[in-house]
Amino acid sequence: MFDKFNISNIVENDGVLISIVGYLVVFTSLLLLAIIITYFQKALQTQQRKKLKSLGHRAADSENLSISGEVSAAISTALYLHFEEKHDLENTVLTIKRVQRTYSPWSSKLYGLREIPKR
Amino acid sequence: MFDKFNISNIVENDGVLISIVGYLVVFTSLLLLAIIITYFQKALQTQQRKKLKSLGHRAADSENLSISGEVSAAISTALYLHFEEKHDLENTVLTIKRVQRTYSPWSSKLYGLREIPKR
Amino acid sequence: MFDKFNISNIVENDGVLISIVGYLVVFTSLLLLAIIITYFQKALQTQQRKKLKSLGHRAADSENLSISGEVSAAISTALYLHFEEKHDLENTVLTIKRVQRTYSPWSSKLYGLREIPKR
Amino acid sequence: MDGINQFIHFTGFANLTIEHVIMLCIGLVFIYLAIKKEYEPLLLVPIGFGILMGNIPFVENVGLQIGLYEEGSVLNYLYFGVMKGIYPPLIFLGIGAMTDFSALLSNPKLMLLGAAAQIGIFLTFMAALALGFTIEQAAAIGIIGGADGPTAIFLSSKLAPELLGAIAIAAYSYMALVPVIQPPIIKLLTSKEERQIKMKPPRAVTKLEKMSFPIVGLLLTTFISPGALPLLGMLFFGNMLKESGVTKRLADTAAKPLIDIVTILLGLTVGASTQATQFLTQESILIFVLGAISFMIATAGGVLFAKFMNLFLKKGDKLNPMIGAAGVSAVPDSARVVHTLGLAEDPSNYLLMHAMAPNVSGVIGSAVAAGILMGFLLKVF
Amino acid sequence: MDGINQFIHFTGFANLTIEHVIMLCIGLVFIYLAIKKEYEPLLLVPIGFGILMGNIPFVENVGLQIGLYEEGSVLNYLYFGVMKGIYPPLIFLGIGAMTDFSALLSNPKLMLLGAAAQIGIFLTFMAALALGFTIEQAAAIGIIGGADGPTAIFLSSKLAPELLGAIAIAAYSYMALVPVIQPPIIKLLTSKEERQIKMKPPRAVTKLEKMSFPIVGLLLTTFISPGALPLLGMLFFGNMLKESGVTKRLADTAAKPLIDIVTILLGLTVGASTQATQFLTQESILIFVLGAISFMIATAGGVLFAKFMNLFLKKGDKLNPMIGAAGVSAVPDSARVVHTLGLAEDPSNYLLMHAMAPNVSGVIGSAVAAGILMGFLLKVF
Amino acid sequence: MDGINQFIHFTGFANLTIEHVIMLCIGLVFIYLAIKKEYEPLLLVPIGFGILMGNIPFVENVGLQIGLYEEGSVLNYLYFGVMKGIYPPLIFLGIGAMTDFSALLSNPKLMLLGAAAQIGIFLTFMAALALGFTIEQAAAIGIIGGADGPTAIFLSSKLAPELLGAIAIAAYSYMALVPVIQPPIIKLLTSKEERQIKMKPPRAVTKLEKMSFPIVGLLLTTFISPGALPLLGMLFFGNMLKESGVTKRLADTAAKPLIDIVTILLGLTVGASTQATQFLTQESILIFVLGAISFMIATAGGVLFAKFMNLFLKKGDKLNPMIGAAGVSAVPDSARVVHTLGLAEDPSNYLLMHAMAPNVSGVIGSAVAAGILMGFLLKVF
Ligand code: NA
Ligand code: NA
Ligand code: NA
Repeated sequence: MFDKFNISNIVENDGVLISIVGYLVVFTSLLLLAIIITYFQKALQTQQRKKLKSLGHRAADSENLSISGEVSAAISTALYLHFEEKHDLENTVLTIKRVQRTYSPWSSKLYGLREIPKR
Repeated sequence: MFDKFNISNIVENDGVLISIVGYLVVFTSLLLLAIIITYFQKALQTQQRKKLKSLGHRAADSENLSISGEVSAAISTALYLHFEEKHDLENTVLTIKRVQRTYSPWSSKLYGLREIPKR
Repeated sequence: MFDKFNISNIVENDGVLISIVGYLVVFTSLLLLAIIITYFQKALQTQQRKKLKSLGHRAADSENLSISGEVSAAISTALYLHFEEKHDLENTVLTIKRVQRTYSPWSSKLYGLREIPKR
Repeated sequence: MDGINQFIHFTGFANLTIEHVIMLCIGLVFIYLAIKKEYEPLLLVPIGFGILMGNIPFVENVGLQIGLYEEGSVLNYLYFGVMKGIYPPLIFLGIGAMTDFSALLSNPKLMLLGAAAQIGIFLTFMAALALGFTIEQAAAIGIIGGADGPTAIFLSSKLAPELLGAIAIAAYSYMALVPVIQPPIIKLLTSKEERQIKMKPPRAVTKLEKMSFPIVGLLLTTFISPGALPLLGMLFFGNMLKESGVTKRLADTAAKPLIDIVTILLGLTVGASTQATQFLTQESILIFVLGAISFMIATAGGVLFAKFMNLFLKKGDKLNPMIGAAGVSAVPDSARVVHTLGLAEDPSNYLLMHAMAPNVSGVIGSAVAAGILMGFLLKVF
Repeated sequence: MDGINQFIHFTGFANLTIEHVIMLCIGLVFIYLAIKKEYEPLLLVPIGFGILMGNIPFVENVGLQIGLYEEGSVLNYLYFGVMKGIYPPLIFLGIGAMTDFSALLSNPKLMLLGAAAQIGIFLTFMAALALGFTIEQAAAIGIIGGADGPTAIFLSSKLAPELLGAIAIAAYSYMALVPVIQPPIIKLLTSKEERQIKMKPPRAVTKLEKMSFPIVGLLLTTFISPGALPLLGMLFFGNMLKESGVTKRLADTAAKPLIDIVTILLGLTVGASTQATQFLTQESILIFVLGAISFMIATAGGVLFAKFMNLFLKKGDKLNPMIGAAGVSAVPDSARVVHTLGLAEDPSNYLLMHAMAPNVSGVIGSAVAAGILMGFLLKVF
Repeated sequence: MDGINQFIHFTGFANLTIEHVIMLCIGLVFIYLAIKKEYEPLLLVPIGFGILMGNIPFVENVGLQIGLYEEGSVLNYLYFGVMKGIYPPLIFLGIGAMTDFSALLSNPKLMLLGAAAQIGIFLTFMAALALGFTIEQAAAIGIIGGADGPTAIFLSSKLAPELLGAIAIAAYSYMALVPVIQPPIIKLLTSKEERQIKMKPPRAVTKLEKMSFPIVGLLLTTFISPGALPLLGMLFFGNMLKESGVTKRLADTAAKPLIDIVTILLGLTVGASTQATQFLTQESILIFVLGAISFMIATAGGVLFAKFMNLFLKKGDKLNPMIGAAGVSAVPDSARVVHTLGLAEDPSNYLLMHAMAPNVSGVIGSAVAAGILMGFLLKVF
């Protein structure tokens, strides 16, 4: 079954070239995406800190803008219990309450079908 | 862009004719629909009043068969609050409770798929 | 309309043959299905009884493995009320509570789309 | 004036015929029965409204693309799923996902009643042959006696598409009228004592049995009748999704939005396929007559076979022969008819759970029958 | 090096033109308006994202099967429902299943306002003719003034598929911009006293009236304008499912998963149909200008007709002429605009329920108009 | 007797071969694994049942219209969405609508791990070439290493439709077997200390970042690899619906009924495409072997790259190299495998949130790779 194995098939078909270009491109796109996201976030945080300052807050440090360790631990615990299938707890901890908007005639949104407008 | 504007294009293509006929027909259909609905309602009310009378009620006047002003005001207020996005109130006021019918095996309604029969 | 009725059409078209074979096959398939199910169930019960015994229960008799008469009566009553549209009771009796699993990001199951794994 | 003339020429008023009026009235009757009598409303409302939509008179084949039979019209596109037999298996998928086969599993011998009632299919098939229908048409007409809408539509689309509208309307009409058709026949064929027979409560069914059933059922029935695969494959697939315990999400979708969407489209287009200019023929009327006979024969077949089985059953195990009538399927109406009749005789006799077993096996039975008829008639070589 | 060259040749960067940039910006603006201003987000988000997807530059017609206009691509398959006019009737089905026609039933004479506002359609139709569009194109452009997206898409797909993208985008853009377009016109045409008129509370509507409406509406409107059957048939069918009281299950599905799925696919593909290489033409710009004019004329037509009706109504029955503006449809935005303007004049004047009547009848009006235009222009003989 | 003979000739028993038996057993194994082990049940149940349905033996091509490969059969119509690559983008739409990209946004550098693991695709591609597959087939086989079912099906449908069944089954099988395949490789390549590394809690992500991500992601990835547009466009579109905050209704529908319906149809028909008469070939077996190798290489690639990154990171910022294994995607199973392994080493080390970042970026990575392969191989000129 593997007797047909012939490395020259790869070269003849540009296999190496395609692979190298392909792998590089995959890397490049995700790298660029990562870089853009990082810069975007920095720009946002700078802006946010300015706002907070102008509102009279003490210079907000990066800690304040992130999830604190405790919160993270709580989430992790919840997830742990979740995956361990402690069902009773699971439903308490992770249930996300969704309030479905009712579509009364007045918000039926023919065509527009739009959600209820703010303002 | 508007330099090609030429009113004779309209006449050549029967544009005026089509427009007049078209507009008249739209009017006619909605007018007829309005008339039919009105007569249908009158017939219904006459019948209803007869029934109420025969059941010994005092001659029901049209007021009794319509939404009263107060109810209407209440609805309007609710809607007003609704659109002003007083969210807390909104959910209280406009939520319509739906009791979803359960599809137990016995009402699974193969093919028929029908809802539970009355009687 | 029925003047064209001609019994010889049936014979010419193998109608009798097809009907007899067809009807027999329908019977056979459902009969075989019934037999297989019956044997499968017997095998299962034998196995189950062995298990129960090995766990120290008194020899479980078939009664114990079936719905008891009382339960059945309760179900029937519920169904009766159900079909009689005693709505208040209906909803109490027959509502099946479904706890919908929430799809949090962590159980979003891209591709896999799988439910939360046990273990 | 020319424009006005042309406009008038195109209106429904200018193209109205007496046939249109008849069909519009039939559509209104369907809607009335659905709302007022609650006969199969989930099907009769779409079909009834479809009949209205299909019988708005218009000038055909001038490119307006309105009618169901005009290529390029919306109704024509939606009808595709009927014509090609795609909708019925999807409906069976949803039905499988909402059906609990416990009743049948707890007392397998009742499945024979579901087989017995299929006699209606074959006798009607022969009657239709005698009346001069082609053999393919006769088979499609016979299947009305299976009392399963999707099966009837599926077989007609394959064997006799020209009769599809009439067969579908007949099948659904009689399924809706089961509470009217069955009781007199049942009473005629049973004694008061028989109707009062109480049956043993069904035993509990384990999860493993319920999980295995769709697999065993699929393999056995489609090995015997491969032509039934599109219908029974989907029915058992839906049931597998329901009973596996790990695919609830998919079963829910199959049993609600999917089947609802297909039901809406199927009902509407089957209704609209009754366009007066093509529908009101002697053939259609014959089909209606044969359909009625078919339902009656099926009912009788089920009841009589139950009485026949009683000859071999010992005292405490005897069947209440009325449950044989549920073997026609028309789920769950005929089971409910039996239940109601049982209560009329003895208010403490709850037959519903027992009647559900022949009821759902009747579905399997007529799908197997459809598969066999296809095997005999779709042969190319 | 060859491989890298080829790869670069295929990237979006290598194929980017200034037209792509313009269209991408328009897509971003749509998304911005949808999220920030909440203008019709359920349509502008899919359309906006569709514009982005449709304007990723690529090498066309080399078999990549990416673009909406390339046969075999996914977008092309999904666009089928737009091109063949299948999605709009399905959206009308859902809309029918969520619309309560009570407001209209309780005061039928307000339906005339919904008719009056359709003047925008016909005046724009003539203007487009004068500007050199073919008569079919002119009709499709005129229907923008109907302020109903599905109706506009449906008519364009039948009469002028080459303009479909531009017409759809124009229609939805202006529907989203109703809160910007209408107020100045309304204020211009009404006096302060008129804007303060309070109207009698609407009377209650019985279940039977609501159930009969879809049937009466279907028969009357499609007898007059059979070409409107695909749209109005589905609208009234959806409403029948809602009001029958026995098909709640089907109505729920039509009003939620079905309409949502169709809305997603329609919005996305209509957006993606604006591929820069085909979209940015002088014609598209003309269509946008005509569309804006059309909306303004329609608004004025509704308001002026309300004032005209007031001449014949006795004192206590006078209409607040602002509700005429709701006759353009663009449901429910224009009704809400009227309501807001009413509150601005008198915080105790709730016009919403009154405005809903012309609002929903405007939908019927423009569908009838579309049917008539099809009747005139789709003639083959 | 003739009729009985013909009937017997048509049964599954008469047409059964050993290949059918093998395939039926494989189907049963899939269902068993799904139910008992809960390996990807939402896919393995439909695929497993599909395998059963596709391997009911019947007489082919006599007009019965049963088999998936027979024109006009229901399975054939439903398979259309697989063959034309329509289902996978719709699944990506639903996935986008249920995916929260926060983990990735809070630590963008982890995206590189999702890129690194794609090495499996390209090495397998070369191996398949060496084994004599055509270049298009080799690319389709390589993509199995992307560990994304829809991507694999999409690329196969475009490049090597003749291998679609085998590739799809292989991809889903190994995705289901991730908890079996990955742990030994991860343990082999990491030291105990490395496996105990704790990572900093991720930082919070703002709504604006989440909203912008689908737009930025779409533009960047599809500008680089336009061939990925059908997949990534839909993925980001779904995510836009979710994160916009104003289209919850549409996101809900995309994430529930729409994706469920497509999953049911895709799983069933992919399973049924393994019809024994066409499936059991040496090629299929080779594909399975290559697929397994591909998964292992991808896992190793991710882990080793994480160790490589650690060389450049300062002490407190070091990665736990196990999360590199999650870069293969197979979301969310491989992330969960990593999490479980982490807990085994240190019960207070919660790696799940960290592993989700490479996990979802692996999805993007393999879609980009698919787009590039299409760009290279679908060239017509
Ligand atoms: Na049946
Ligand atoms: Na309108
Ligand atoms: Na991947």
